[in-house]
Amino acid sequence: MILTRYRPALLALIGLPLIIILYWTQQPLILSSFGARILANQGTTLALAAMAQMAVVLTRGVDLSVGAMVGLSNAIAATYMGDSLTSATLTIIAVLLIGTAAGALNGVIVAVGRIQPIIVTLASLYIYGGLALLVLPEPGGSVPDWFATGLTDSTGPVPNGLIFLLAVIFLVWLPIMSSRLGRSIYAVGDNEGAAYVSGLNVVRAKIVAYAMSGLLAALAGLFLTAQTTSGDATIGSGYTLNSVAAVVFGGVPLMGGRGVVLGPVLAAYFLSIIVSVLFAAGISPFYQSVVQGGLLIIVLAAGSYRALSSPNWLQVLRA
Amino acid sequence: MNATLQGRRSSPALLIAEHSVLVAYILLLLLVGVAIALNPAFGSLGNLKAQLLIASFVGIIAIGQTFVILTGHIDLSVPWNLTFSAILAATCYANGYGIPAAFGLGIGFGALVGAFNAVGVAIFRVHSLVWTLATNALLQGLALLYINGQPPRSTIPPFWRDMVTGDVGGLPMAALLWLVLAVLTIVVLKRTSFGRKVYATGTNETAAFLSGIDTRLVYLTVFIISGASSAVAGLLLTGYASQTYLGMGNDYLLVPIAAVIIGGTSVLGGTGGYVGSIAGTLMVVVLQAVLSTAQIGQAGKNIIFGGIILLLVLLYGRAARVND
Amino acid sequence: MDATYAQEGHRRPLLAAGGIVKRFGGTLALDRADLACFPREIHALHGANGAGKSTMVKILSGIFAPDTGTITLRGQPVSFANPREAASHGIGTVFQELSLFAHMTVAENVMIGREPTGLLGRIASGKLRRDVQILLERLKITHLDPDAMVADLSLADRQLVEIAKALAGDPGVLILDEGTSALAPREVDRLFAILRHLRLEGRAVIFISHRMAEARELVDRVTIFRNGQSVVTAPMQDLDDEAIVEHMLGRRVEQSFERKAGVPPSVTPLLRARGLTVADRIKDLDLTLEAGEVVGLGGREGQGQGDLLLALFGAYRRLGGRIECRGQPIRTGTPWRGKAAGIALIPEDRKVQGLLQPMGILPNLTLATLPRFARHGLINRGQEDALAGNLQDRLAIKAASLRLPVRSLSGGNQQKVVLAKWLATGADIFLFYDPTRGIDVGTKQSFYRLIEELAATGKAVLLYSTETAELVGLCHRVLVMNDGRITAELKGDGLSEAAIIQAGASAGVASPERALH
Amino acid sequence: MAAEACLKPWQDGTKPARWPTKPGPYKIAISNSYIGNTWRTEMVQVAKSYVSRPEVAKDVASLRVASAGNDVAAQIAQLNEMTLAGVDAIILNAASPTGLNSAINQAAAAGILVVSFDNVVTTPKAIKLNQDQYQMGKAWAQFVLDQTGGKGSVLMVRGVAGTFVDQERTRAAMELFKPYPDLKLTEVYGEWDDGTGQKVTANALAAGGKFDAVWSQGGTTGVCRAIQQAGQKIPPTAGEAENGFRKLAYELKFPMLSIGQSPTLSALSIMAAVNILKGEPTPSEISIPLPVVTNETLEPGKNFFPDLPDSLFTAINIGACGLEFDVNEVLAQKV
Repeated sequence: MILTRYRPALLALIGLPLIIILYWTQQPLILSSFGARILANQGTTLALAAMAQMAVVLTRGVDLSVGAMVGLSNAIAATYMGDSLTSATLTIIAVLLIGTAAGALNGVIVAVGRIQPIIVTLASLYIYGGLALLVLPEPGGSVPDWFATGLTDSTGPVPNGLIFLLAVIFLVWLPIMSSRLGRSIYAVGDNEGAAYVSGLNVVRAKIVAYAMSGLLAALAGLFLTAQTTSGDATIGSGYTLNSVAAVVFGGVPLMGGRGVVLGPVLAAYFLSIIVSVLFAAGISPFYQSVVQGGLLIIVLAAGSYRALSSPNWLQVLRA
Repeated sequence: MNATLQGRRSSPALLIAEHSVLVAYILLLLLVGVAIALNPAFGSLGNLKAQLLIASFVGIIAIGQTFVILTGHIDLSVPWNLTFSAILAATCYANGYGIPAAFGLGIGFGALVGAFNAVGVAIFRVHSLVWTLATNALLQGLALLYINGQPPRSTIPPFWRDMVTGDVGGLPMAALLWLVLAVLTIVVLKRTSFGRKVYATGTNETAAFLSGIDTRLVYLTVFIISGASSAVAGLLLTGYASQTYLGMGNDYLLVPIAAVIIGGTSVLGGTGGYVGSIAGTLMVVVLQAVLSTAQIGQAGKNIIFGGIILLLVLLYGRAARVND
Repeated sequence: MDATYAQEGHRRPLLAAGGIVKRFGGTLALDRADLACFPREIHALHGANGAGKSTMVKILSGIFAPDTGTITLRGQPVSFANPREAASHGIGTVFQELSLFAHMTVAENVMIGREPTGLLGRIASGKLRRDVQILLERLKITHLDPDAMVADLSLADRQLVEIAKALAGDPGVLILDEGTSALAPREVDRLFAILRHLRLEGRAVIFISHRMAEARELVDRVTIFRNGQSVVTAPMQDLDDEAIVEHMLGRRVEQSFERKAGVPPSVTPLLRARGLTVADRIKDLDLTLEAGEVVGLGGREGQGQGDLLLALFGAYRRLGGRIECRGQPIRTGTPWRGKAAGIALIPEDRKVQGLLQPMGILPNLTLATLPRFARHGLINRGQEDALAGNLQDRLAIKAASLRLPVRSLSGGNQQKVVLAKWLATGADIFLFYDPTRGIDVGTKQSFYRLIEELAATGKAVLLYSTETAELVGLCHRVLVMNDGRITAELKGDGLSEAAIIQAGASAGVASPERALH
Repeated sequence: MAAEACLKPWQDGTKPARWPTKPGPYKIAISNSYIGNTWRTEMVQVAKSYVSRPEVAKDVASLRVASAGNDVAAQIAQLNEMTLAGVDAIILNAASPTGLNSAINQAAAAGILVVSFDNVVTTPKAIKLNQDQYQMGKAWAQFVLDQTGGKGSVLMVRGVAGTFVDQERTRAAMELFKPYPDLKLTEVYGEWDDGTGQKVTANALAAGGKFDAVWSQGGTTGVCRAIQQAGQKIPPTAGEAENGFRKLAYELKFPMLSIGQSPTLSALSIMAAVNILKGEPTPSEISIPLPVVTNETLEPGKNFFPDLPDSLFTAINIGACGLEFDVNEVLAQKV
């Protein structure tokens, strides 16, 4: 049963080590402490964004505003953190609250307003993106050194980025997802009607999922801020669709109700590392999109062995 | 079962739901009214024609998206499919192919991309949201390689430029083409057995399949239509801008999708139609036009654009029921 | 009859609904309906499809709010804003449409929303598992693995999970809305034992089943709904089956089957399958169907009967063996090839597999015959309307307008739409996958007539049914399947319910896990 | 090479670059943020073309190019990766002016020279090489003032909101326009893109009627075409160095000023990097002269190319630097 649940994540589970080995053959130093830090920092933001996306996908929704929320958090954090411990702490708290509230707002509109998630979050993509520009009209701002190094440096051989990610998984994701509330999020995505007649609070489950998405996007924004030590309102735009790609690649179906967080997290690192491997292998940037897109196509096609192997059409249609 | 679960809807919501297309057109008129009130010049014939011209690009892409979305899918490969098809056609023309051959190749390429998307969706059963996204990335790379890092050829047949922007009977040619394609689309969707199959597939693929409909063929066709309509839009844009250039499709990813959804087509598939998409297209284009010249910062424009889309779907998109 | 029942007069109802009115748009689903059940009572609710039974169940479970009327619990008026509140008042429901989560385990499904939690609200999964294990043992459902995914279970097992889930809430009132339709007789017996036990504990059970016979010995009292009204409430022994049907339908129905003479085998049967092999579901199976013949498939659930129907129709690809129609080999592997060969499938789950629920009745009726009235792809609406109207008359589909969504029809009428769709194709081989499940007596009868008519007009019918009586009554021959093979053929005098059950059981092979993945 | 006339200090008092000298030839890497538009592809091709010159090739052992897909985190990783790979210099076109600073500082600490150009970064550890965006915006604005006399209606086509370049150019223009209350300004965002420029200009024309001058940061070809399509005469236009814009100006003879952000900045950055590594005096912040073209200096085959695509950025030759590229040779570079 455990295996059944983790099987969809298998692709990412195998893919990530493979690509790291490939990287290593091109650049042996990648397995040094410094190299580990590069690897960790490179994918952590996308990993968090992918978790944000996954929270919503579990309810059979999709969140197109993830990137905008990452950008908004980055803009707010870099603008208001300042140098003092107090201002930085207050800003971090504010960013997390704003992210959660922004996500929850999406959730309220989706759950109470009964509007398709894709259009709600498309609209809020513009709104949150606009707010980010309002906060920070041009790139700039700064963060305290301790904040930047604290999140992106290494503790011994272990990259802090990885510790941060694991902390988020173990202190935020897993506790919520292994509570009744988390069960109800999965249940709503699995079969919303059944969830309702089983006495689950469907509206609350959805709002919590979207709020979680906002919180995780804010955490992604904070990590990105530490990494870039500055703010840029438009910085998040790439994370929306990449987070969807990571989620699917990580074995979480867009039909919702299934999936383990490990998959999207590993997939996020995989997708982030490809770019570096291309450089290390000396591949011209003109080929970059071909390789990235092509690889994604191959991986997606390879992951569909079930659709191709089942003799029962009804199962194929369900896959 | 969920259908009955939603039994507590108030009746005004139901009323709006059943007439969502009508509501969309009423809102469109309201929007145009507001635009004219804000700036009387907006109502000038010249401007309305200019807006219609711009709307025809979005509207033609929305044809493909309407088909695809009606089957419950989405096509995110539009931007680079559009760009690549246009570049291909322009290059062929520059290399001495005749206009029919060059344009045919461009549209054929777009259709081929559509077919590739359909393979992923229908055979490999990958969700279109990611498969077409990957296609888009692949096309971007292939486009760069195809032009070998050079600016793409911009030898555009002058007649084409004049035709796209020129008038026939007071209407821009491009808008006329849109009108023809729109009528064709509406007829295909509402009156043909293929249209029926599109709705059936989008409503319940299993039931359609077990009724003897080859749903793979339906997907193939709708994605080919989407690919071809991206290419047609690309060719029109080429005439409009008198050139092809990288990134000419950047604006045409989310806006046509928004147009289709605002027009009342459900992203879950099976309900809606192109009559609504036309209203949606015009609404989005008018909205963008009003905002682009409004003397407020980009931040404000984004917020207002998002807010109005939200308002529109809150008004009548909410009746969309959760279906099993 | 249970002794406890006699005390009824001294107590007030445990759960009572009085004067319930519920309107959906233009239709009146419930019209001042009453239903009351007492502690220590098993109360049957009968009614034809569309009589309002399910609406009443949904009102008692908090899914719908009644327009008017009162619900009282132990004499206190209550109102449920949602199923959560109903559950918290001790009302547990087994729904007709299962309310399960396919991608969760049995244990997770059973305890959904009431999982035992530990530190910081974390679900104690070990305890969850154990609790469910204990519950399943108490219910004597020992063959279910609490860790199995519900998606992998047979329909019968899912119903058992659904029942366990309702019981996990320790309800004072248990409502079963068609909760036994897929269960084998042995499982039904086990369920009845559980219900009797609940009765002993002082609880109430409201029981809806179209299988009247099976419920007779269990039930204390019965309420009958007709057209949204409660027409009679009486002790069970006061009403015989005929009287119940009469109340349900407001008229008498003729009962029911006559013995069929066999159809002699011919040189070129309508359908012949040789060495049919499908993955691990069907193993080297031979089969013939003659024109005018009704052949039944029997045996325990999940022995490949459904897969056989799907494979013949084309819902399986990569088949082994060959299939001939009228002596000509046909290409199989997709439904459109099956359709082209004149094969029709009335699928198991009409809601999901048979019908486009939100779409109109008309497009549903004509979905499989579009090319016939589409010239160059353009649909001729006149011809389409004519065909649909014709079908509606022929099958007596009750609908105010064919433009209405098909989901507005009652279950039986929906099933008729599925059949009509295939009749229109002119198919001559009809495969029925448990067609009368969840259908009321009246509609069942008309379905039997339809099947007999099909045979009389020279069509061949292959029928899989979980109701053994149906097989005996309708079929010329019954093939009993075990583990993907036909292990017995019963016909003539050898055909009886007992023989079918015996043939199914005597194969002795344990049913293999039904693995969908 | 006239390095001194070319690699000018940004302003008086700009410090010279101090960097330990190294013997050549040098391993150089270009870290680019995005490759999906014409300017970027040209920029990469110019760099390759430049290092293939014999006099440059002897100093450059290798040139590797990477692109980060507009993702700051990816570009940080790319810089780190280049640091690991042990190149001698990184030529950087940044996805964010501030976001890469810590990675650059690390590279510098590891002894790698970073020269940032075009979208320059803010850290003092990197050498900065650019054209002065403020001056560019100012020159365009001055042209508009000269042409209109400080009265009338002006269309301002801005770039991508939220970027440093857009802010600088606009700031300069606004400062210049401020004393002229009779100038009626209409701002639109053209995203430095011909199609968007054309669309928003069409909208602006509908809303504002007629313009007496245009101040355009980019997408100028599209801006001119929109005016043309509205049936109006193209007013005096200050714009970028797109080939299409110059072709139109040459053909229609409307007053114009064309200043382009030069794709050659990549080659000049390599030049600066080699100079610094060799120990030749070079400023730490380098201002590249603006390649200005007016109606008088417009010359087919020299600063615009009637036979080449409209979207070509023509400003590849910077006279002061003595760098002359054959545009066809640049374009023929293998990708």
